[in-house]
Amino acid sequence: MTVAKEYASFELMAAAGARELKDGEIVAVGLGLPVVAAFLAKASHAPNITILLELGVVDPEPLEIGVHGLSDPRIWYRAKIHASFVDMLGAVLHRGLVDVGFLGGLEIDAYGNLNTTLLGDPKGKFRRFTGSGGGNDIASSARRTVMIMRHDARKLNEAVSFITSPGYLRGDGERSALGLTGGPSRVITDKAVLGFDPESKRMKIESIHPDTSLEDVLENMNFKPIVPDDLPITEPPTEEQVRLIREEIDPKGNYA
Amino acid sequence: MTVAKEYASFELMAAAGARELKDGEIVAVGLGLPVVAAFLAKASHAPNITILLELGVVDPEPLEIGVHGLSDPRIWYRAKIHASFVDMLGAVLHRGLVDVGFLGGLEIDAYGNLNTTLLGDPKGKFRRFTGSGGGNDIASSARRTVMIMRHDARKLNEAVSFITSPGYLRGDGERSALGLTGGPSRVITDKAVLGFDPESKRMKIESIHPDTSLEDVLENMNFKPIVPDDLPITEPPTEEQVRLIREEIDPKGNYA
Amino acid sequence: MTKVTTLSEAVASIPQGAHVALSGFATARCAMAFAHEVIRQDLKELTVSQCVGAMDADILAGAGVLSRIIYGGGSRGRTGQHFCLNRAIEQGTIIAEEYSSLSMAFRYLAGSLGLPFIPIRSLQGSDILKHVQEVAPDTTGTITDPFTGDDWLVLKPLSPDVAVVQVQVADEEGNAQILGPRWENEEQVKASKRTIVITERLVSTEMIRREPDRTLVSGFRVSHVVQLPFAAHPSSVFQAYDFDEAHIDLYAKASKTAEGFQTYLDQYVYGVKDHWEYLEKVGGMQHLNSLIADPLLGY
Amino acid sequence: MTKVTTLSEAVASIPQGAHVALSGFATARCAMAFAHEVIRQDLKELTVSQCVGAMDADILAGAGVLSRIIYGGGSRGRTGQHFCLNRAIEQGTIIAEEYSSLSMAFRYLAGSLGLPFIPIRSLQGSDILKHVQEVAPDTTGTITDPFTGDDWLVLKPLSPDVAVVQVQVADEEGNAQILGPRWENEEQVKASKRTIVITERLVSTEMIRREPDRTLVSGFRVSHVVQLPFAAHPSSVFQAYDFDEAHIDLYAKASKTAEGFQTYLDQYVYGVKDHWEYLEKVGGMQHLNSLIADPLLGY
Repeated sequence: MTVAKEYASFELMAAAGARELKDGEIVAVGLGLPVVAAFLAKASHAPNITILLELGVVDPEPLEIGVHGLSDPRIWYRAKIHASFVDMLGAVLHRGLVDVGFLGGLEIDAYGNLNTTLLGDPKGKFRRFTGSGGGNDIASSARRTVMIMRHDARKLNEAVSFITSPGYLRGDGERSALGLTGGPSRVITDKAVLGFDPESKRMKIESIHPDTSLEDVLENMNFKPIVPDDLPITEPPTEEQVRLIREEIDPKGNYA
Repeated sequence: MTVAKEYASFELMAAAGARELKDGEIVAVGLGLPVVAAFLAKASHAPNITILLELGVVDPEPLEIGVHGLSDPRIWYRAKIHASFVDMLGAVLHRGLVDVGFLGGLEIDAYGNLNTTLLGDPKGKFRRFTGSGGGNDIASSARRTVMIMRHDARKLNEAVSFITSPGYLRGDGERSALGLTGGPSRVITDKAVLGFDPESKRMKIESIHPDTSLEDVLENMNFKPIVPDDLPITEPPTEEQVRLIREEIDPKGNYA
Repeated sequence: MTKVTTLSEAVASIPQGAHVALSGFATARCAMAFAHEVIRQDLKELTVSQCVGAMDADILAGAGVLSRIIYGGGSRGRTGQHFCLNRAIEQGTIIAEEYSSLSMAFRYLAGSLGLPFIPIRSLQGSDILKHVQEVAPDTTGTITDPFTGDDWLVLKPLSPDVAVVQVQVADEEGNAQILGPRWENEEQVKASKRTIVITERLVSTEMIRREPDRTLVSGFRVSHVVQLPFAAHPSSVFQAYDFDEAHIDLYAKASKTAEGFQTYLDQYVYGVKDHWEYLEKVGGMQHLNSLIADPLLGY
Repeated sequence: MTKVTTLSEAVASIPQGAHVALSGFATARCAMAFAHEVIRQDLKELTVSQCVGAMDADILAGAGVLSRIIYGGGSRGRTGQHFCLNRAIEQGTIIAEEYSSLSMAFRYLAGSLGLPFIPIRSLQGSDILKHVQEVAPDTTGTITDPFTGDDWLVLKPLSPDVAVVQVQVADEEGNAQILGPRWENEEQVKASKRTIVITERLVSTEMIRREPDRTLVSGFRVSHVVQLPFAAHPSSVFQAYDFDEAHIDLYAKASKTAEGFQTYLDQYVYGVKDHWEYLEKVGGMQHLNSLIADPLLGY
């Protein structure tokens, strides 16, 4: 596979996200970049993943991704199943069959707790955002969770202002004490790929993207992640992956 | 309406059963004669009743009733809905929307408890029959229950050998103490129409059929029902009802 | 027994303060014509519920119709937040009883099956649960599983007074089909005390009997059937018409401020007599014709 | 990724002692070809579950394959009792864990949704409950509703090892459609750890994508897909073929006694190599052709 000569930041993020999915897995996909990453995985190394959209869509083959997220009928095209929330989030996710939950986030903390509900504004008040949708359900019941978000100090905090979707809570087994298995496995930003320390459940850097530096990564986080001694560079997308995103998955450039 | 000059016993029973259904009601119908009675009501005075079959059929318009009970596809013909147990017995019955449950029985007792599971045989052992199916569910959750069965002393006992579907249990509010509303309202046999005393919940005779006598009715019961002073004769089927049964509902005479 | 009536009659059947479940999901199958008529009839203090916030709830929130929304969050997708809803919640003019998609779907499911409570793994450890326990303390509880001894969060069933469901096909009795994904609409209808069906097409009961496995809404649950074309505009109806991107953008821009939204209402809701005038105002037949779905694509 | 295989391979995947959910209802969509092969492969100590007893469970009970049946009762309709099942239960050779149709459907539903327990109004006050508490004391319990203080009976979810579902249409991945009423088949499949699909017709995945709202069985739940015509004979498959009344009568008469049933088995199960020979034995193409369903009637 030839590494792409030029690619956009979101294309690298999508490729890094796609890499998290193993062939044959069942993936619950939230709106935004996770959609691009999941279709990219399916079109390349993981043709047998099952893609679930919470409102009741399984394995669509869209001609274009559309602009209105999961509610855009473009993304329902050529699905194998049109069903319901109860079928997707109940009979697959809550039943324990979802291998990977793939979510976008507004704010995340050192233990992978995700906020998509409330952000403090400069006047000291809170501004509301989308809330959970299926995000909380997916983070609670998927075997593991992968998140994609902007690398921005205001959004990477020691503790989030509102836990919409539970990560490891405050670490120390707090998550599993509640009967929640699974938990966050990766956070993909536009500067790095982050994971979680198996013991402390605290976020740790897995790799940093080309054209950035550890300093840059750390400066744009409001907490200190674990930094391993050996810090690889994130593998860039291949030429073929970039072509797939531009020509087949998002030909109208809605996510560009 | 002209009273029919001649009619079979089951035709009178079907007509008496049909009379129990008010137009607009939702009726859960068990297999056997209740099916004939429900279609008779719909074809005559109650065109807007909704007929539910537990396996997932609403308001069929069969050309013939068929021989295999609810599983015979003849009885699914021209239905408005083909769905499931969960839809019928869950989202309609358990949800509290069924006005009348219409059941056949093997053995019944003085308080309307129904047995379709076990009957003692002459050797002192028990013989198994069909068990519940949806019968227990219907008797537990319908607003009222109408039962149709043979008038036979072995089948009309002070207490049944096995309570498959609860009536008023042993009376005295035992049923409602369990959180069960509704309860049996009528038992239609080939000799009489029986109801239940509002206070004691014990079976009482409502009317006796033409060509039988109170003596005959009582001799063929193994318990003593309440006998009111004023004892009307059961209204026979009309000519039109007999024609409907013979020509439209059961043209092949499967229930004759 | 026909239940076919006008939108105006159907809306008039809803009392002030009722709890209405709406069928929209973001920008799909939103009960827009219904919402407009509710605003024109000046209903107040409604509670609205749906799994994921949609344009039908947003316009009702903006017009001051709602006192409470019971939902799982949501947005218009990439065209932005539900500004009216968020503004009303931030300003405290409506109470947001906010769960997640599955919690809502399970609450409707429990209502639809007559279950007294339903256990769920979601919400635990989250601030969603803390918030719900504050604004609606009677809707969550804890139960010890008698089979394992584990503690489980349980949710109270939801039984709205009326479900309003935008469908593609219905007959005069209210037997209706939903084409495409159905999100929580089936459970909403079955959980509600009655249902108002807004349908793009009215068909004979004979057509319903031809494909009985497609009937998701049973006539016996339905009080009113209203046939109106483009009743979800500017949202989409699968196999009928696409969303109207330009009009959604216009709505998105207008609803960013209370003033802008008021202007939108004056023009497209108060400024028209009924849905037919609305359809003229947004571009009439020539424009609407351009939105009609391709039968292969469904949009 | 094709899962298409032979009946023999599919049956060979089931271990002795497994819990198998069967799709039959009385005389409709019974997994007969599957049951015959199970008997030929000499599986033992199986548990079978279904809402309403069907011919597939009866023949397995008669052949000594079962140690337990979990069901809601049932018969063959007006052609009589399930004689083999009743005989085995009366003689104590199999344990009957007997509920009602809805209790079974709710147990599957709870299994399908990952619910730890499900409340139900049925069974209370009945001897069914007393009997179940004896033979399966760990499947029922009592819970106090935290919202009302009322006591509710709760059932344990059911999660069979394998669901075997007889359908009309499936693709090679196992995405499958069920035409006509579905009784509890959808919940059985979703509650089970995996599913074996027996289909009358094998279609391309392209056909599945044309009507995605008809897909009741998702490929990802399926381990084996077996295409065989008349695999439910002598029971019916809606829109494919009618039940074979004469053969059901023959079965009914034979199964009234253990000896008669053994003769039936020798002739129609042990006496044939596979399903193709069985079809020859029961009358071959000429006879089977007469059972093919009229597309308007569905039978």
